Amino acid sequence: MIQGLFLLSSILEKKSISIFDGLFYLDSLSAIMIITISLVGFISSLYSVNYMGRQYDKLIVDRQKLVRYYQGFNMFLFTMLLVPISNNLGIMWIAIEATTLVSVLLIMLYTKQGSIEASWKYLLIATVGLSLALFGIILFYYANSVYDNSFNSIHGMDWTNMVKNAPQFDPNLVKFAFIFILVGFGTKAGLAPMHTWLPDAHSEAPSPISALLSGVLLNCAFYGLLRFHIISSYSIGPEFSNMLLIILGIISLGIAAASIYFQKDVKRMLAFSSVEHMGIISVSMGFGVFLGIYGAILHMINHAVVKSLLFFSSGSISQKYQTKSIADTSGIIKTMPITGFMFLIGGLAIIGMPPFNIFMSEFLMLSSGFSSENFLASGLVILFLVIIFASFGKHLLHMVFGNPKYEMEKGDLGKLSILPMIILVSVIFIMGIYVPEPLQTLIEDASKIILVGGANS
Amino acid sequence: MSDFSIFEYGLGILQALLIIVLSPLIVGIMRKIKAKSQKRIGAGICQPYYDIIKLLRKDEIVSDQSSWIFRVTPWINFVTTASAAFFIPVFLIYSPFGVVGDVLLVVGLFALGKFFMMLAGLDVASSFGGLGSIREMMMSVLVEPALFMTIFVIALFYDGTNISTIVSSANDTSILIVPGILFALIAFFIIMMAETGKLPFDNPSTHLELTMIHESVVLEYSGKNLALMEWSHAIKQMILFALFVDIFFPWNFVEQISLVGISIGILVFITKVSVLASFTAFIETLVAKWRLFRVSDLIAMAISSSMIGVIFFFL
Amino acid sequence: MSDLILPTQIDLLHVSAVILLIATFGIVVRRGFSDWLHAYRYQTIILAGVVTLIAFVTSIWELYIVSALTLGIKAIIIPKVLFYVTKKLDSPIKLEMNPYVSLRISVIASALLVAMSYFMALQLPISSDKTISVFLPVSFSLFFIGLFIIISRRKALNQIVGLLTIENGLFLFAVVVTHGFSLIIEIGLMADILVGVIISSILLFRMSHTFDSVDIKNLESLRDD
Amino acid sequence: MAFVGFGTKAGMVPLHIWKPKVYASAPDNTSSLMAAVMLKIAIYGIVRHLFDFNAIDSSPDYVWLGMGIIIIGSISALVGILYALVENDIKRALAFSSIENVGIIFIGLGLSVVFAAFHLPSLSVLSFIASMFHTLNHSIFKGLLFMTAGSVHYSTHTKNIEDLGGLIKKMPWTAMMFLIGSVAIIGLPSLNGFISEWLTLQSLLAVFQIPSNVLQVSLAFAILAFALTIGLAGATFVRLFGVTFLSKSRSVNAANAIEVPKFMLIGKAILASSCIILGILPFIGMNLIVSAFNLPYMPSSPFETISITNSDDSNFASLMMPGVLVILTSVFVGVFVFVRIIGGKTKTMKYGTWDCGFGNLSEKTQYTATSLAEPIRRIFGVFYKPHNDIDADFYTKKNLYLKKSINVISTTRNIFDEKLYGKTISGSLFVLNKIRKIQSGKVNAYILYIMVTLVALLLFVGFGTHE
Repeated sequence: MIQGLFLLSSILEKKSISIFDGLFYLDSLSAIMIITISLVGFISSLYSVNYMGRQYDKLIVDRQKLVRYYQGFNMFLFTMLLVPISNNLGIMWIAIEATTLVSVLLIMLYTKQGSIEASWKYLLIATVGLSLALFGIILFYYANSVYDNSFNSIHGMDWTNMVKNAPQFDPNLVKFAFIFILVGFGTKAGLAPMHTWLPDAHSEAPSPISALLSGVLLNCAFYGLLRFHIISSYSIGPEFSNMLLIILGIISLGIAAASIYFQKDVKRMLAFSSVEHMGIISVSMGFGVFLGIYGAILHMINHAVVKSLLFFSSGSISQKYQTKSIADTSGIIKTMPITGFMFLIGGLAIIGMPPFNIFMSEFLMLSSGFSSENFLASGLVILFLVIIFASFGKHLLHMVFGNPKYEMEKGDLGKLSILPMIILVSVIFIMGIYVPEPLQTLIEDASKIILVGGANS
Repeated sequence: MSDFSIFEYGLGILQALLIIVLSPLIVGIMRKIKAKSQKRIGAGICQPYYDIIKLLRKDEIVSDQSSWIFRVTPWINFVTTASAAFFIPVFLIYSPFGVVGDVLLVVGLFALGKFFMMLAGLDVASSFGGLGSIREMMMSVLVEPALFMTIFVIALFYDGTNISTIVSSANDTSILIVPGILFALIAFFIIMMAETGKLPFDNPSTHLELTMIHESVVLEYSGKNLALMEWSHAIKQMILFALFVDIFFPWNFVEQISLVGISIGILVFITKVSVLASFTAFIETLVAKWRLFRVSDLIAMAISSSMIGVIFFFL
Repeated sequence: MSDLILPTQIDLLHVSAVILLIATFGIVVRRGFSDWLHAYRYQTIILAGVVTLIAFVTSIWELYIVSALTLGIKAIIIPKVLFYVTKKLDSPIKLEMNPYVSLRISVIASALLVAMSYFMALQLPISSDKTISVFLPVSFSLFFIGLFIIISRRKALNQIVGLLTIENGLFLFAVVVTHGFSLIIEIGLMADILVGVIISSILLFRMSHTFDSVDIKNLESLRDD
Repeated sequence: MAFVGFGTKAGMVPLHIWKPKVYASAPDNTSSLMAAVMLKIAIYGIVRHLFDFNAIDSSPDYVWLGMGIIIIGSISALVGILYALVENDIKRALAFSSIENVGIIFIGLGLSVVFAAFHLPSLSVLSFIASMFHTLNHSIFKGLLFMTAGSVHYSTHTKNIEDLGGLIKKMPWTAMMFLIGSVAIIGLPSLNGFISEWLTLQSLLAVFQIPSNVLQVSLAFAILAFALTIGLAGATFVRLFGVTFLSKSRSVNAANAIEVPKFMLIGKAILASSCIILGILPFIGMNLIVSAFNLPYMPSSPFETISITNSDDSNFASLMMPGVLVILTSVFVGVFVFVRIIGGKTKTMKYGTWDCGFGNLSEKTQYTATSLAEPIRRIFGVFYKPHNDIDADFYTKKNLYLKKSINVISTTRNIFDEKLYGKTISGSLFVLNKIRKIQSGKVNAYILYIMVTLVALLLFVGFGTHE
């Protein structure tokens, strides 16, 4: 049965790429999103087999819940895939809202106190945020409908249509609308100070779901933000939205730095690290030069990969140690050598150590920051990155090395849990040294889509 | 506007006298309606008159702890309230005394009466008087902002705080109520209930110390003084009712001064006030007394209601 | 479009806007669970009426459908679901005892929010149309008061009602600004809300099973300190 | 212009004589300092304003200056009276009430600047007169009140109103003076405080002539603060007068008090009668101000009606105090005759206050000053941070209902004093730790963040584009 559902998920992935008619629109930006979603989705379904199987063996979940898990999992993937391919922004919004609803169901799978709490907060905050986003979307639609004489109700909301008319939009309207969009999608994308649902949801969800939430869902929401960033850049020039993106990005970095420093829970630490990386992406995007945007897109992919690796390994680790506390988890490398090694690699990658992939994209971001003469912003980013580097590194070293608190059986948690991680680690290494040619062109094209938006006006 | 004939001043005095004389009748009507809606028979509607006359003829007892403040208060209270009646249009669209004072003066006169009433409550050295005063004090502190905001709204919409101006411009506007005024109406109604000691705020028909506000202040009064206190309370209520109908339902004022016109005007006025009085009486039978500290919720409602009224004006 | 609207219609629009605002205040001042739901239902019915009114004024026939949909889904089905949930909840006391912000301050704060909404609406460069200029601030107000309800209350049910109020504001906004932008999206939205309400009802059940109450003070264990 | 300084000085003279004495006796430095500094700023503001009276243009600077003055005024009015209300030391209560009145003066002054900035000269002059008239009035009745408080202190040796009471029988004239001062200061009709507060309020009501919606609605809030201040002032002086002079004496000192010597009463009598004269004939005072400041306003006879007209010359509001007096007197005469005719001659007996049949009505059953302030203290609890120390002594440990004695110490905190001592400890870790607390676990707070972010960004952008 599990295999069957897994197959279904792969089919869904394949099928979704082929959907292509008037309502949907694909460019290199969406292609990148789809690649990321498919990759992470595929690997986490692979990992789920082991992870959920174990949960099932330990009687944490019953059969019914298992079925619900896989149904939800596939629905979740489907809704996320719907986001980048829809051209109609209304449908995009509905898809994003649907991801919320589906993922709430997934988070509350365990029906423990913590998961109920997390899902309640997630539902409430994300819905409120997305309502704001819808406000913004409607405002954009209004701006569009005023200037498009031939508009009919369906295509008035098409992104392509809006981009075409964007230069004629009323600048004040665009500014207001963009703020709503920014706060709205920013909530879903985990930009501070609207990120508060994120640590709870990520730490309480089953690990494969955490990986999806962190690696992909945030990207999806950010993708939505990006689409409007492009429209607004066409309309009033990129300076306005760039500035806002930088501000929110830096706040995210600061809050993440503070929270990681004092963190006691592994998964929450990872969640805050997601906030940090969304901040990095946002700042990098906000610098508004080609190199920065290129770096940001690259960073989206890299972060998705690395963070999934970390969530998988930490999932395995917490299954083994029966705790999520950082203080109680030590000496992983002794008890579960391979997983520990993977965790170490993931951790080093996420804090931006060369030669891993995140280093590349962070480096690109910083250099673009200095080249675009955003010295204050770049300085703050470096400051926060150093804090995060130190604190995350401290926690990481404590967990991986050191001695286990009490004796436990050596050994990893089966091949199916190792395999996904190995795939991810190899991706990390490859991306760290060299970005494959087709991907490189894709990213370049995507960056041009975003950048040209600004250059035109 | 400022030149009135002696005749018109006479009419103005007639208006004031009407308010003063009719006020116990309204109290009687309200009591009757309350009694009826509670399936009691109730006293006749003229009972308040009999009460006042009877009390006026009685000897009185004054607390030996009290000072002249206690004895002078009923007079001050009555004089201020009755004077306020001079500024209220009844059947004419204006009051000839409008030049002398505006709605703020009316509020001020009420406050003067209330000030002395609170002092009198404290004067008798009993804990009941203190209790009444303090509650009255709290209520008036809270009502004040709501009242002024409402006046502000009304002044904005109807160009001024001069009552005659307000009423005439209210009369000129269309029948469809302006949204801002709708909010002022809600606020004013709440304030009216609070100021006249109506049910969610105060329960005047009981002598239980937990519930009473106004009654515990006048607890020590008897004879003439009590009659004056009760009467002035009735006048105050009448004035507020009259203001309410003048501002929010300004129809059928006398245009030409003639005997028939005036009598029709008076009749219409009495009907309007009686309808309002019955409405308030019904509301009173419907609600229970609120806990003292929840009263502020209602007043907050009045404040915000009038604030929204202000906002509506500026749009 | 605007030249077709008669003065009395404008008055009607104004008055209906006022009534809608008052209905929204109804949610703010109540304490009981079922009181909120009633207030919400009234508000939604008025909203549907407003939409019909707008449909009548602007003579766009899609809006009649939208209004009917609103009435059906939001004024009948959603309150039904929530009433069912309330009835089934374990906790015997179905009152908001002490919200974070006391009721009287809430009322004043809501009034302030209404003021803010009007300013925001003034700032926005869309007021060519009379219906827009009347209802835009009202929809903002609904939106912000909904947000405020969520912020200030302790009971999960009330937060759902707040969410629904936000949604009503959003809906009014959408209808007013775009005149029913697209039936498909409208229906998608409604479905979203419905699913959202059902999911949150499930959550409410779980909550009341696990914690014996729907007070969100039980939901404060996940934090950083 | 030579009159300017003189006029200001003249208005402030009684204050100059009495204030230092009072402040010297007040132990609390911060409150007196606050009042003194604010008075100085007020004078400075007046003079500065006068020098620029014709030079004010509609540049936003002046609008913001005016608004700033109004905001400071509203806040200090409210804060001052709130602290006066719970204060048990009679002189300190009066000092706090000075803060309130300076606040009211500021409101008028600020309005004047705002109106001038929007080229509304007549309104500007109106609110300026309101403000100056209140300054004059305040100096009169506050002088009166401080003097009577001084008399009370002189004959009872205490300033704590909890130990006073019943003084109206011992010191009738002083009580009378204090009553007049109180009625004047809380702005009740027929005394001078009413006129200046009426004028201030009218100029607040006139804000609809300003061509800016934001300012109009903000000034509506000033009305709210102003009205609350007036209401609270009423409560404050009911409490001060009631507890000090009425009912039974609460201590031996108060019971043995005697009236102060005549020469001490004369000064007060002068001030009290000027309260009454300025109340009935406000034009005397207003003319004084107009001529002192050389204002473009036509003074006329003392019996003139104060009349404010709209932009279209219709009557906005008017006030004729002599007329009010006539009405009051005639009503009094009328009702007196009426009562005599209907009621006839009746007897008045003296008897003890109703004591529920328990007998022995002692001074302890009456309301104390603290308990009089209690409901308001509770309602504005956010502000006072009230704190009750309840110390109960029981007959037996088992039954907690039979109490032998209860000792309640009820305190309020002056949050402004506390706020002055800032938290100086900080370090990067501390800051980080604070930031971390954002994740408080409360979903309400989280949504609040979203709202605040949204509004902050909107403001940020809204103001960025429109100015």
